[in-house]
Amino acid sequence: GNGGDNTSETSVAKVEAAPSASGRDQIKIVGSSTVYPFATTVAENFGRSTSFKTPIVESTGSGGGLKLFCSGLGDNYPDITNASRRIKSSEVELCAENGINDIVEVKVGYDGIVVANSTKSDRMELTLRELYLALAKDVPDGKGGLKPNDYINWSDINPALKDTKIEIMGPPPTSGTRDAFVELAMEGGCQTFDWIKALKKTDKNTYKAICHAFREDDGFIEAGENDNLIVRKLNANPNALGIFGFGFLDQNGDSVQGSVIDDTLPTFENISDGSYPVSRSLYFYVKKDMIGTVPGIAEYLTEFTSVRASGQDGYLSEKGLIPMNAEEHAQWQSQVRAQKTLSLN
Amino acid sequence: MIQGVLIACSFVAIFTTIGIVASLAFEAYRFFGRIPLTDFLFGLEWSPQTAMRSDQVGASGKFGVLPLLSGTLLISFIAMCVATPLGILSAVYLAEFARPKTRNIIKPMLELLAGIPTVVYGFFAALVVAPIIRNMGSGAGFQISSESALAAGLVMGIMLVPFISSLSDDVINAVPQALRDASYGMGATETETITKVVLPAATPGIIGSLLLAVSRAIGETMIVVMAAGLAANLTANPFEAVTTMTVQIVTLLTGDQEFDSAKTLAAFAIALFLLVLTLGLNIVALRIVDKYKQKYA
Amino acid sequence: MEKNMTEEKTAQTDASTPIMTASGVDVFYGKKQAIKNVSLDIPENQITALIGPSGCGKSTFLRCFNRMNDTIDSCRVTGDIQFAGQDIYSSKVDVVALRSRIGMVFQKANPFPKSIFDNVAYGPRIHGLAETKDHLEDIVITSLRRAGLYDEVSDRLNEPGTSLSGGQQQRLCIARAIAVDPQIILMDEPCSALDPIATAIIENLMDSMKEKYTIVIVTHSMQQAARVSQQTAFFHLGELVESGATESIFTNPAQERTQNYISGRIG
Amino acid sequence: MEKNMTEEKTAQTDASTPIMTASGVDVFYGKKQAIKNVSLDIPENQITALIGPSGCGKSTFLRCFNRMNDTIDSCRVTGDIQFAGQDIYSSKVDVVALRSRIGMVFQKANPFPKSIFDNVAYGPRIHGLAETKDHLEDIVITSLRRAGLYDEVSDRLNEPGTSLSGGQQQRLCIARAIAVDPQIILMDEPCSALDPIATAIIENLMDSMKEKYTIVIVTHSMQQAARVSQQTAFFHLGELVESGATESIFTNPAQERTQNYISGRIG
Amino acid sequence: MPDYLLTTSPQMAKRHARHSRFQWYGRIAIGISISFMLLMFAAIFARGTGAFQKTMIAVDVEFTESVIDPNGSRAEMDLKQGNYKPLILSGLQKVVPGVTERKDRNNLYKLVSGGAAFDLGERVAANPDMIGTNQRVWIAASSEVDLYVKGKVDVESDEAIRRLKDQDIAWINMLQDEGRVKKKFNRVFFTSGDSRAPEMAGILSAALGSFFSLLVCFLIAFPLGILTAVYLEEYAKKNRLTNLIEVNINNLAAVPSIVFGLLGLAVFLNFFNLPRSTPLVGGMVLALMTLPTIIIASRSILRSIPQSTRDAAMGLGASKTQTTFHHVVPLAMPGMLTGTILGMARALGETAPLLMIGMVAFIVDIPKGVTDVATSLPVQIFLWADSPEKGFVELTSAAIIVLLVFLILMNLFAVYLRRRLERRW
Ligand SMILES: Nc1ncnc2c1ncn2[C@@H]1O[C@H](COP(=O)(O)OP(=O)(O)OP(=O)(O)O)[C@@H](O)[C@H]1O
Ligand SMILES: Nc1ncnc2c1ncn2[C@@H]1O[C@H](COP(=O)(O)OP(=O)(O)OP(=O)(O)O)[C@@H](O)[C@H]1O
Ligand SMILES: [Mg+2]
Ligand SMILES: [Mg+2]
Ligand SMILES: O=P([O-])([O-])[O-]
Repeated sequence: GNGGDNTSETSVAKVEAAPSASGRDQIKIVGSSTVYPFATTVAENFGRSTSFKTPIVESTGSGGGLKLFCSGLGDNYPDITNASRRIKSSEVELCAENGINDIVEVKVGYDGIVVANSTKSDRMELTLRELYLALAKDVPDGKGGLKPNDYINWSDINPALKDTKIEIMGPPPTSGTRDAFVELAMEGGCQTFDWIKALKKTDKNTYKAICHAFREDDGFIEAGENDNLIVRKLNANPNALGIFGFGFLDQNGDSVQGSVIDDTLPTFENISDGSYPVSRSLYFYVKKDMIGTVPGIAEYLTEFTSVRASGQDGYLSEKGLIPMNAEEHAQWQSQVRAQKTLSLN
Repeated sequence: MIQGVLIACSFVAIFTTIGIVASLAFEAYRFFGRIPLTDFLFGLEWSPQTAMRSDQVGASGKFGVLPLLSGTLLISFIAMCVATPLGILSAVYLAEFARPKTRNIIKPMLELLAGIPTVVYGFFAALVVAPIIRNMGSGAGFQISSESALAAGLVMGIMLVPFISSLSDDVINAVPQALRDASYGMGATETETITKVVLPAATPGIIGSLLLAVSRAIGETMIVVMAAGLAANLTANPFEAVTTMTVQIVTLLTGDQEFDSAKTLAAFAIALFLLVLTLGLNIVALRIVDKYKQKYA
Repeated sequence: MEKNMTEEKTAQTDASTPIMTASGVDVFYGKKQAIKNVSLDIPENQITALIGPSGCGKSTFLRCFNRMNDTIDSCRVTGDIQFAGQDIYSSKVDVVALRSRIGMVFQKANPFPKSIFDNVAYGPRIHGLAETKDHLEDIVITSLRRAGLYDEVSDRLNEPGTSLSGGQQQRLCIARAIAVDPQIILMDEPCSALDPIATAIIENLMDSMKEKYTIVIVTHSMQQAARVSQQTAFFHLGELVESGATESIFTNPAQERTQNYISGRIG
Repeated sequence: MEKNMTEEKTAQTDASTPIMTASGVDVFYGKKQAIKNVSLDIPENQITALIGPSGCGKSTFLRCFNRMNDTIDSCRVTGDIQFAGQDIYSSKVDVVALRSRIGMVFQKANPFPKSIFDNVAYGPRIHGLAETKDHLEDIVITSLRRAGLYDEVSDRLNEPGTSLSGGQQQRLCIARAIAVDPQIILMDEPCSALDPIATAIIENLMDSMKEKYTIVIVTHSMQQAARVSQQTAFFHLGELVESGATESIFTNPAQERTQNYISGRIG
Repeated sequence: MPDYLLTTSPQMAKRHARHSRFQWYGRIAIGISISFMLLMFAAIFARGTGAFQKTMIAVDVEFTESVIDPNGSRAEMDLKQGNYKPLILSGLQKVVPGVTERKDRNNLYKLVSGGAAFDLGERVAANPDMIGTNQRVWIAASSEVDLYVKGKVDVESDEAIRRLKDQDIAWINMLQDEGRVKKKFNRVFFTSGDSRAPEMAGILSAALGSFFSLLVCFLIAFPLGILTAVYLEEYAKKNRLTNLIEVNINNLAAVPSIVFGLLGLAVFLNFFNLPRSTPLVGGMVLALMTLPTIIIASRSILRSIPQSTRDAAMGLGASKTQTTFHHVVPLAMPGMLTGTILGMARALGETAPLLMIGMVAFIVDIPKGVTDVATSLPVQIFLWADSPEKGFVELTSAAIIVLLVFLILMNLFAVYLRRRLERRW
């Protein structure tokens, strides 16, 4: 079981049970739901074209995945975790505490976070500020203070917007998408208020509390680590908006559409060239110690970083991944081949 | 010797119960170490997604079970509104009116209905019933969320029909023939016999079977996971989306399972609550049915 | 016990005109024939006893008279049973109405799980016999009185009928049957579950009831048949072996089988 | 039917030595006492009939003799029952061995759903009575012959026992009981589910069996008791009212209750 | 004839009318339930039967050695991993001329399944003589093409929101005109595991997962269940302990199934450290869940065995154990099996507890034993039902059909056993 053992404090003591003579011959992958479709596709191809077993991929969210990943070394813990944001230093510390010192970082490509709704209703055109006002727990009251978010309808924020209820489905805190969205979109909107922006330097904690907290009424619904579910629920409820990665939008272009944010549509091109404001990088992390213990990890890395997978016209781009340019791709490929370990600077 | 083996076997049932209670209680205990019991039982808000890391701002972590309970009860109520009349009338028809031939066709069909996995009901609810209801609603000028309690409740109601009908069928059959004979002997029509003699005599048993059905509705998972929503609304409006206890257990525990956060432990607390609720209902129901059976033993 | 009957040895007693006549009745349960070509007249205001060994078809035959056999799916009745000049098995006859004219009392007392009052009021209510509440109360009280039960229960009409003793329950069932004002009352071993004292009470009650009603009773006790009935019919293996005045059947049976039964050699 | 007994009016018949003696037997079902202080001797190679109204405790008493009551949880037996000089309720007695000495035949024929052969062979098999296959076959055939069934079934020993007629099934059960070579055979209303012809066959069979076995029979038919038994014991409400030679009990009972029962006034 | 006896009397007419009205309520109630079921079946069949066929495209492929096996090793792995994409693409380009732009080439290649190249690799590895030849091979079309060919794409809708663009449709039509598109039996659906691509996904690994889970469930629940039933019915004296066991069993039967999942998670996975996501744990959880059902059914069967059978054996001097195991249990066996099969049928459809013990992962490989990671049929249905790709709707329905067929077979088997049992008595 990979759940109960990591009951906090005691887990440190369990490390020595580590790599051992591995009984496991199947790679275990957890982590980001955004990276999940790409990881499963690579896993499937990897399983089909090699004699190794197909890796098991579970979608737990980036944060949840990293937590599991860093809980220990050995058969009972995942070998690889996907993340839709970069690993945090706090997580690297947790890993180190549990004896995981050598982590190989692999960059997968780029992704934009979209705010989408059903094609059955009109495409929304929003600014980061409007998004922030729709989602935040407390909003500026216009008098230099804060008030609890009382915007019910979109038109309450901006009369030009439609007159329907604000209903946004998004990922929970275990999600990298959530972290990235907070940093890019929420902070972006938040900083359009000068006095809040000023707080960033003077009172970082207050600044965070203002910019990072989501409302907790039914304006924002945490949908669990399941982007498919959000897409399906958007189909069911044309008034709702959903927050998820571009890959899912790309796959479901016939049923959902991405909103225009700050006058930019979330398209392949706009995300590649960085003009879409809410875009980030996707990664996965590998335990170096497990390479060679669990058969196939090195080969899986090779497959993932190959041009035919994550390259410019690789099969992952069909799944909605926004690939790195050839130069960056080649650089990551050689870095991974050398099993260069991560060091956050 | 053999008896020893047999006793050991029958103890598995007890161990299972102990296992269930202990595992739920243990994790729930840890949960209540973080969240006061009163906050859980009487809290009006449910927003369990707390921050994972210190450098993160998550939800404030409100663990009030009432919105989940109200959602569960709302859906169960809708289901029972569908299932009770359908189930009892079906049972009466099968027990009293249907010719053996008809009975031999209908009974297996109802049994089939009972044998359909709930994941199939859930799929049907989400794919077919919910859109129909939403369309009908917007046709009539209503705002119906497509994850309205209505769709899940309706489908769950149908699922419960064979359950109620077969239990009620037993109960109605247990009413002694002598009472029917007495009524027919007085010149009562079949309907008069049923409504004035058989059903009143069977009432306690039928109530018992309805309670059993309620307990099943409350514990039903797949239909609501697939067709009900995630929004923890404290509402009695069947057109709104609600969430249920079982949905939240699944949402909290699939995929990510970090056992040291209140969020994960909350699932066990909900499950304990659910267990107490369904067992309570079940015990009351079995008492009623037992008493009823004794009456006509 | 008064016995007013002719001294004939023939099959039919004709002390009074028959209120019901069965001729050539056959009853089948599925393929199995339970009653074979039975003809019998039921004289008005008398008690007719049906006797015979277990399984000979007494109950089955009795239940033909108010078509209670209709409630058994596999049961099929042929032949002719006349009541008030009408074949009761004709499609024109309403079973429900028929049964209100021909009441029935069963072996095991079967009061409804309702109050004593509601038990007796059940029939009048469904048949709409009482216009007012007072009228209904009247009917209930008269019926209980006729069944010899009123004095014992007058102060607890609202208690459940099932709380009474066995003999009282059986009288309650008789009162319930009387309440719809029937002409004939069929009784299927009404005393077999009762103790001797309760039995005696009911036997006396029957005796007094025959002034107003015609009674047909099935009994497994020859002694009871001898005590209460004026006419007796002896059944064996689904056949009516012999019928006639009770006294003559028991003292001077025409058939050897009857003799054997009475003397305990068969059954 | 030969009847060889003394002409005593006292409680015990002593034509032959008793093979079993019950003294001061009480039986309780939970708190309810079903048998009250009953003492009775069972004479060897005779037929003893237990009679009495339904529920008086005949079966309960009969089942004390081979401790079949042990199978009922709530049942508790006190008092003394001697068989072959040994209290059968002593803890030293092996119930299994006891039952192989004291066989039992029940009211409803209860053949196992196995072949006729296996039905009869079951007892010898579990008790290890036959060394070889031939020996087993021998036992089966002798038993069937003694039960007067062999001629009717010799060509279909492999057919299921349940395919026989009621009377044949009952004889099969007798053969099965005989096969373990018991000394006493207890029969609980063995004919009550049979037609008169099958009854007659079994009654004759019992008569011939008493040469070799001691038989105790419960019957609800006084006529049957009179026909087959040499000793009769009359039970009422759990008490042994009277016991003695069959002839004297039926012609000249000592107790009024017996008289009332025989003449049909009670029961 | 007094007229009150006649059916025509007005008061009687009213009462009879009430009666027939009441009868109609019953018929309507049954009608509603059953028509709902039929509607459900119809909806699922209408959506699902399509999945039993899938669209194939005929492509003329040059099996060029230099592309497939540049080192000429003919090693199986090399052949499997060869780069077949350009071969398929150039085959397609021969039919659809004028596709030269890189973007167009990519779009053209998207007509065939992403798995087609692997499929070819397997074919070549199995038959290396193909190398160097030019052959017409049928390869799987992509899910979008499949849906289009099956008429499930609304070509009237706005091109922008369609996954299949007008150009793609023109290409498919060209292929169709040449007779290069046909539907054939979807073997993959029955012979492979899950896949990200609807056209490559199958139910075999889920079905085997279900099979292994049920096997474990049966091996645990059947003996435990019937022995418990035998103990309670045949041996146990009425006392506090047996009473407790009884109450326990009756209540366990009413515990929501998801709670059993939590039990499995907390006890089997976290406490005993049994392998996560495996049929072993799934089967154990299902066994605990079905146990009460089996016990209750078996007890009622044992109760229905006539006491006379026990009396007969006891009367012959058979011991309790001999009586029970020679006579009672064999007689009850068909009935107990019936109860067990019905319990197992319920277990087969059970989803929620399996979600709790991790049998929800993405699993492609076919499990070979009870300790291999697996899902189960209903969980696969749940996973596919949650997948937004249109192609999975069809697959979900088809998987439901398969599941229902299994369930009906199990129920029929139980009915058959029950019939045999009835004949006996
Ligand atoms: N519902 C039924 N279905 C089939 N056969 C039946 C049914 N009721 C009675 N019989 C059979 O019809 C025959 C006559 O039964 P009936 O009940 O009329 O006998 P009875 O004389 O009243 O006997 P008893 O004194 O035991 O009440 C019997 O052989 C009985 O088995
Ligand atoms: N298993 C039991 N548990 C409780 N009470 C019982 C049990 N068996 C019999 N009795 C009661 O014990 C008394 C004697 O019963 P028993 O069966 O011995 O009577 P019987 O004379 O054989 O009657 P019948 O002629 O009806 O067979 C009855 O009052 C009966 O209700
Ligand atoms: Mg009768
Ligand atoms: Mg008895
Ligand atoms: O599942 P995430 O990609 O949002 O971490």
